[in-house]
Amino acid sequence: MTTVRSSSVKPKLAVWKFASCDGCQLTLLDCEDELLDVAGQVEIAYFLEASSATVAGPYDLSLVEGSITTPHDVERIHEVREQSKFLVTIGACATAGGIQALRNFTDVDELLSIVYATPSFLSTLDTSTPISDHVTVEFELRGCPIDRSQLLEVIGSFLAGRTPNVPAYSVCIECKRRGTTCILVANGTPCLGPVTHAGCGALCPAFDRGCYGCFGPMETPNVDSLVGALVGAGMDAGDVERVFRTFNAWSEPFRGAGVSEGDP
Amino acid sequence: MSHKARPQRSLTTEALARVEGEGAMRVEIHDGRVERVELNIYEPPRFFEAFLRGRRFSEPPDITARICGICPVAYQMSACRAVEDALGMEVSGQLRELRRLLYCGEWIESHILHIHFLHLPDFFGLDSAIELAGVNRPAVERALELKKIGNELLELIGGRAIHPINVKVGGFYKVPTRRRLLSFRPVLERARDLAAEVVALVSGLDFPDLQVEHEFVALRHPSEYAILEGRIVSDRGIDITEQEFPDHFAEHQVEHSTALHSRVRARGAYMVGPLARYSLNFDRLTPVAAQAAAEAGLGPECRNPFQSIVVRAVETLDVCEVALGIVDAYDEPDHPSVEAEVGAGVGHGATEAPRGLLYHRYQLDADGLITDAVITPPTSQNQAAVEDDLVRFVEANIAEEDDDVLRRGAEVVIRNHDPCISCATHFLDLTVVRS
Amino acid sequence: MDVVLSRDGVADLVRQLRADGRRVIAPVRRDGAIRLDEVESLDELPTGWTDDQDGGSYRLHRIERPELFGSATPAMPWKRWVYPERTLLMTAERRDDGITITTPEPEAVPQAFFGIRSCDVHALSILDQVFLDPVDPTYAAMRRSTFIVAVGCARPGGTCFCASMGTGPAPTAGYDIALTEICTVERHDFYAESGSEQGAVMLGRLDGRSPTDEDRAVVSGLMTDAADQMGRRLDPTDPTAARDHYDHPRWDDVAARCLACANCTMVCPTCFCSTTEDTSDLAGVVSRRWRTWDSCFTLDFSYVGGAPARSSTRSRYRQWLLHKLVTWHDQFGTSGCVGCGRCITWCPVGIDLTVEIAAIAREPGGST
Amino acid sequence: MVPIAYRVEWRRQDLPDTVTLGIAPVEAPLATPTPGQFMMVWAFGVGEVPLSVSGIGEDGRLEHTVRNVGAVTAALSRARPGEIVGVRGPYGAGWDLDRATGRDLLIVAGGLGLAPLRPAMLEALAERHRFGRMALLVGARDPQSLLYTEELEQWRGRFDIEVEVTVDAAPPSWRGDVGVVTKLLGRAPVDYAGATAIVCGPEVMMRFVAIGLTDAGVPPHEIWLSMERNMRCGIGHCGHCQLGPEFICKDGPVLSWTRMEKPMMVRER
Ligand SMILES: Cc1cc2nc3c(=O)[nH]c(=O)nc-3n(C[C@H](O)[C@H](O)[C@H](O)COP(=O)(O)OP(=O)(O)OC[C@H]3O[C@@H](n4cnc5c(N)ncnc54)[C@H](O)[C@@H]3O)c2cc1C
Ligand code: SF4
Ligand code: SF4
Ligand code: SF4
Repeated sequence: MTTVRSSSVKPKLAVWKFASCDGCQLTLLDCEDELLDVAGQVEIAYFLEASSATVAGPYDLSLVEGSITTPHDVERIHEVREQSKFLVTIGACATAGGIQALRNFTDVDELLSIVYATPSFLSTLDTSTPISDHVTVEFELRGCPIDRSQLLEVIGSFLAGRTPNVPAYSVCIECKRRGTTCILVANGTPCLGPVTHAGCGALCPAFDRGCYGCFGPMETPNVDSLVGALVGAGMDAGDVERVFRTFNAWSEPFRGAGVSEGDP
Repeated sequence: MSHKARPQRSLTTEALARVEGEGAMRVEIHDGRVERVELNIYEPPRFFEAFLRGRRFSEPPDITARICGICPVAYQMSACRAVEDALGMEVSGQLRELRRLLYCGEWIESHILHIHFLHLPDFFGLDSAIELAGVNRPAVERALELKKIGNELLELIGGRAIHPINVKVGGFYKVPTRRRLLSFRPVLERARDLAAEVVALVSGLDFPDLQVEHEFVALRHPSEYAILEGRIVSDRGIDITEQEFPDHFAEHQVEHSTALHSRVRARGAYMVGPLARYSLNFDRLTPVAAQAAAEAGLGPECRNPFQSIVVRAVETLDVCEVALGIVDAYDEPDHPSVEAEVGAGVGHGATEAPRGLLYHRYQLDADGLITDAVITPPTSQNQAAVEDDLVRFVEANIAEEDDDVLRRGAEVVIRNHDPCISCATHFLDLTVVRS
Repeated sequence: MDVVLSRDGVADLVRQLRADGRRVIAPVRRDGAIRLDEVESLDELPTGWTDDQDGGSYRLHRIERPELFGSATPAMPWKRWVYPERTLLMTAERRDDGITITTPEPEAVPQAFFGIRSCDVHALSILDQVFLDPVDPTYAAMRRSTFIVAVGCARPGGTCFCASMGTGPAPTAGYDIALTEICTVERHDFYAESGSEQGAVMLGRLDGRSPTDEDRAVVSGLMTDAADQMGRRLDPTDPTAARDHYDHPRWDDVAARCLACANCTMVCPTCFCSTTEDTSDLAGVVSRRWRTWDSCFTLDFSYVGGAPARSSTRSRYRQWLLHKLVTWHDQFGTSGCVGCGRCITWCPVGIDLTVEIAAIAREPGGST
Repeated sequence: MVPIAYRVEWRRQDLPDTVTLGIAPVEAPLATPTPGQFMMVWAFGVGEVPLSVSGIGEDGRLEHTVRNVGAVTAALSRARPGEIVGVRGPYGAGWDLDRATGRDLLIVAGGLGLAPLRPAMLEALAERHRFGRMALLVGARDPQSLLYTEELEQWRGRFDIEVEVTVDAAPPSWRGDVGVVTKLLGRAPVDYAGATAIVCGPEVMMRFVAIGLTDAGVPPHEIWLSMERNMRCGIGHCGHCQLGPEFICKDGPVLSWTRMEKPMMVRER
């Protein structure tokens, strides 16, 4: 990435929203200690959650939250792409389709009829898909929600022209750096840490809870092998399928995870 | 969009800023009368209620948190309480207190965000808190500090501020030590002082004269300013248990929005949120908050939506007080959670999200799998009331020729309500058509 | 200097170490495991607990006698107190006239490793070879300020194999004081030996009695028994035999099970690999450089010329195992493995290096 | 592990993606590197990378030829005269020219591999009498990606060294050789059994060159390769650069084919 900082013009930042819970954009507002600094270093040109004022594109850095679920979204994401020099997707919705991608496993008409009396009023696609399925993406930041320091690292590294320090290895590495005792080994608590992308700082195990995969798959996930250990820890086939089918359900190999014939 | 001297005027806002989530509004004016107002929520449907079918009873707290990143704890709490109701579990004592404490964190964070980032800039005719920092930096710095404390409280109990990981049906995965909570006391004291300053700041604002007549609905608890539980009451005589909610309230779909609208079966539009909560529970405020409300010029009832900013500030102060009380009385429970006994059942749970009443209902089968789920968020409950307010606002300002002025005003009306669009589970652009 | 100390005597040792201004790191029972933490008194040690360790499994249970050191190796190794998981290397600040670079003074809180097993003491001497030539200032400072109270292992764990690695169970070098706990129906005391000048001085400050021949016999009996009770064994000829078996089919077999989660490298007391990270403030005025623990199981580790040199899990597991057991000898003249068994216990799927190296050494398919 | 400040004195754009920087110490210089050694070069706020020394000047001055392949090399490539970069080193074992004294000297470069060979080349030419016959064989992708073209011309003009250049692909106007550098091996007018070869280039190229040289009769212990691996520290602490038993940073980067043959013949070592 090339640095965009120059002495006179501040780079323009835009924040876009598609189907999502708003939590990832809120993460930016949650950077209480740094928010005014961020505003000092970049021009917040488009960020509806924070400001009614908007500045026309092109934008140097676009943060995109949310997944593509409507025909209108498909058009809009291409417009966003055209106006953005550097596009970063933020969160599980934008990088993996989010929880709403559970629709991809079922019949959308049925879902509509469960929730709405007159589904025909609504315009929606059969699938919820990540941004990278539609346009080129410069960087994907994972998590449901994203981690505050990682977001700052992405913005900071963009300004510095550095590759962000956002490693793609397992949650286990962070878990051990944090000094947490492995709860899968010491307690038999099912944990997705070994196949999950680092970034949260191994939060759940530090709270005596198995990781539930909210950062999605790590760089080389061996889901089949972990499933054996999960079954050993007492999960049944239904549990295994459900635990992988949450916020990153549509990303491979979580998508196909399950207990196969040969498993114990 | 805006033309001079035309028989028909149309006013559109493409996307409504500074509400969490996005939506659009359409107003039609014919012969100087407001014919129609539609709050068009175009948040794409995310089908939570459908996805919940077939999931285990333990999953709603994590899954429904993802409905709204602004008030995930509210979703987690309503979900937990509904499932626990279905399974006949009781979560009491210190575990209940810890839940309230966690909820206090979310109220502080969410209220301060709403007051300073979304609402306050309107009073100064500004576009954002960042701009506000230009004219009143101390106020924004104070807000950031207070908001951060809210987030820290969320992290302390919940593990993280957005989508906390430490909440489960039955309680928590891990509870903090007494030492750890007490070490947070000075921070909460600081929050209380800051919250008092916020009350002072917002009570000095100029409020346009507007009184709403909607039926107010909120939770009410025998001894607390209800957050986590209580009976569902209204100023027109509703006084029911959570379990009776479906008998009295109904959601229905409107063509212009992906958010379902909720109405009182007997009457129609009603209102939840700070104004309703405050007016129904004024007598339950902590003495410090009650005093501050009085000094801020609020009576026991508040029906001016602009003044909701003051109510939020008072509520923020109140939860700081409540949190201090919880911390002082904290005793580490022996078990971080109550064990669930799986079985079939139907359960209801209602709690007070920062934006108002949030109701969940789950039906479980014998294996503890969900067969049906219903979620009624505050936004869908207020939708009809917001539209009513908009009609009245536009009617009162019909002489205003400048569409931009009108548009800004209408947006303010909407922000008074703080409709959290993304949380309209099932779900803004302003168009004014004049003729 | 050899003395026999009572439990109170050992409690006094903790007190004396603390009186000297040392933080005392010792095994404690927390989160369902015996792990390491700073303690204020001997009472915080896990009296009457032991562990059942096996591939991918660790459980604690009570034992009848009030043993202080009744468990085997603690969950995480001691390395973080000499080689912290994250270290600030430097801070750089951009000024009008250029860039100023400052290095933090290495932190060297005087400390004591209390109750460190022989395998872990050996692991420290292996880290010394890595970090003292050339010198890593942080490591050197922390290591120098560490007082070692080693403990002879009377109850080896289910995954231990120090006996076959020649690193235990009795401490032989590298300690200031070595204790052996004698806990029977009749007696509960500790045989203490000094291994250095400062160790002898310390023992002199404690209230102990001179050991008898019987005491000596009991201690040597305990250690012989322990050596026989090792849960695992690694045949010393296996690593040599496996040396050139790069294409053994067993690598594929283990790769199918290996999660590449890196737990083994994180819990290994000798794994020393690290990476560096540069961070900067938003204004681009201050930049910091950090060193953090890394693992050869990550893809970034071997990134060169546009791709990881070791992209398959097979090649990464092979790198780890062959480095640990084979090429370490070429580099440092010793094995990189001390037989503590942590990588076996703490591997979520229980991959056992003693089994893997045996298969690669002996099963057909090894020749290339 | 802490760099000291060097100021960029000059910058030369060699190729579209490659520049050479001339840098000088702001205060006391680091030890003078020997040909083949490398430095860890740091760009403020971006990171640090190993770079071979491509020129050794007076008063601690250094030259580095940098190809822009990622964040740090991009930042360094952008550095203008006057800017500060951080440097530490020198590290590793360089070319052992003393060993080659009295022998024929064969220098084989592929692409950017010419950079670390340049100081060796200059030293050998400066003390030309120490060596027997000398040949420089250079391979590049195409004529446009040849490094140090002016110097190549100069060297080509000398009678005491044979310079051969080949490119993988060439326009019709190209008058030189076309094909991989191994093609040139047999043509170099040296006594292979009595020659020392120093080689740098992409790993595959070095493997084929080493095999070709062995076939031509150069003893394996007289074939020297400059290896490249990921490096975070340069002093054998970070572990990243290991290739078999070698720490490329301290045992290398220059290593003999005797030591490299085995590891280089195994995939993903
Ligand atoms: C001993 C040695 C001498 C070298 N000499 C030179 C030289 O004279 N000129 C020159 O241009 N390059 C040289 N390199 C390669 C140079 O170090 C890498 O290109 C550089 O590290 C890439 O870093 P980056 O931040 O620019 O790119 P990154 O964004 O980190 O990555 C870009 C690419 O470079 C590779 N890379 C990343 N880190 C390293 C690393 N530490 N070592 C090797 N490759 C890496 C990756 O495979 C990646 O594809 C040398 C490498 C070594 C080991
Ligand atoms: S607790 Fe989970 S994340 Fe931590 S080491 Fe164990 S398996 Fe990995
Ligand atoms: S441990 Fe797993 S589930 Fe928990 S926050 Fe981290 S990535 Fe998400
Ligand atoms: S390789 Fe395994 S057994 Fe050997 S020292 Fe490391 S963790 Fe212990």
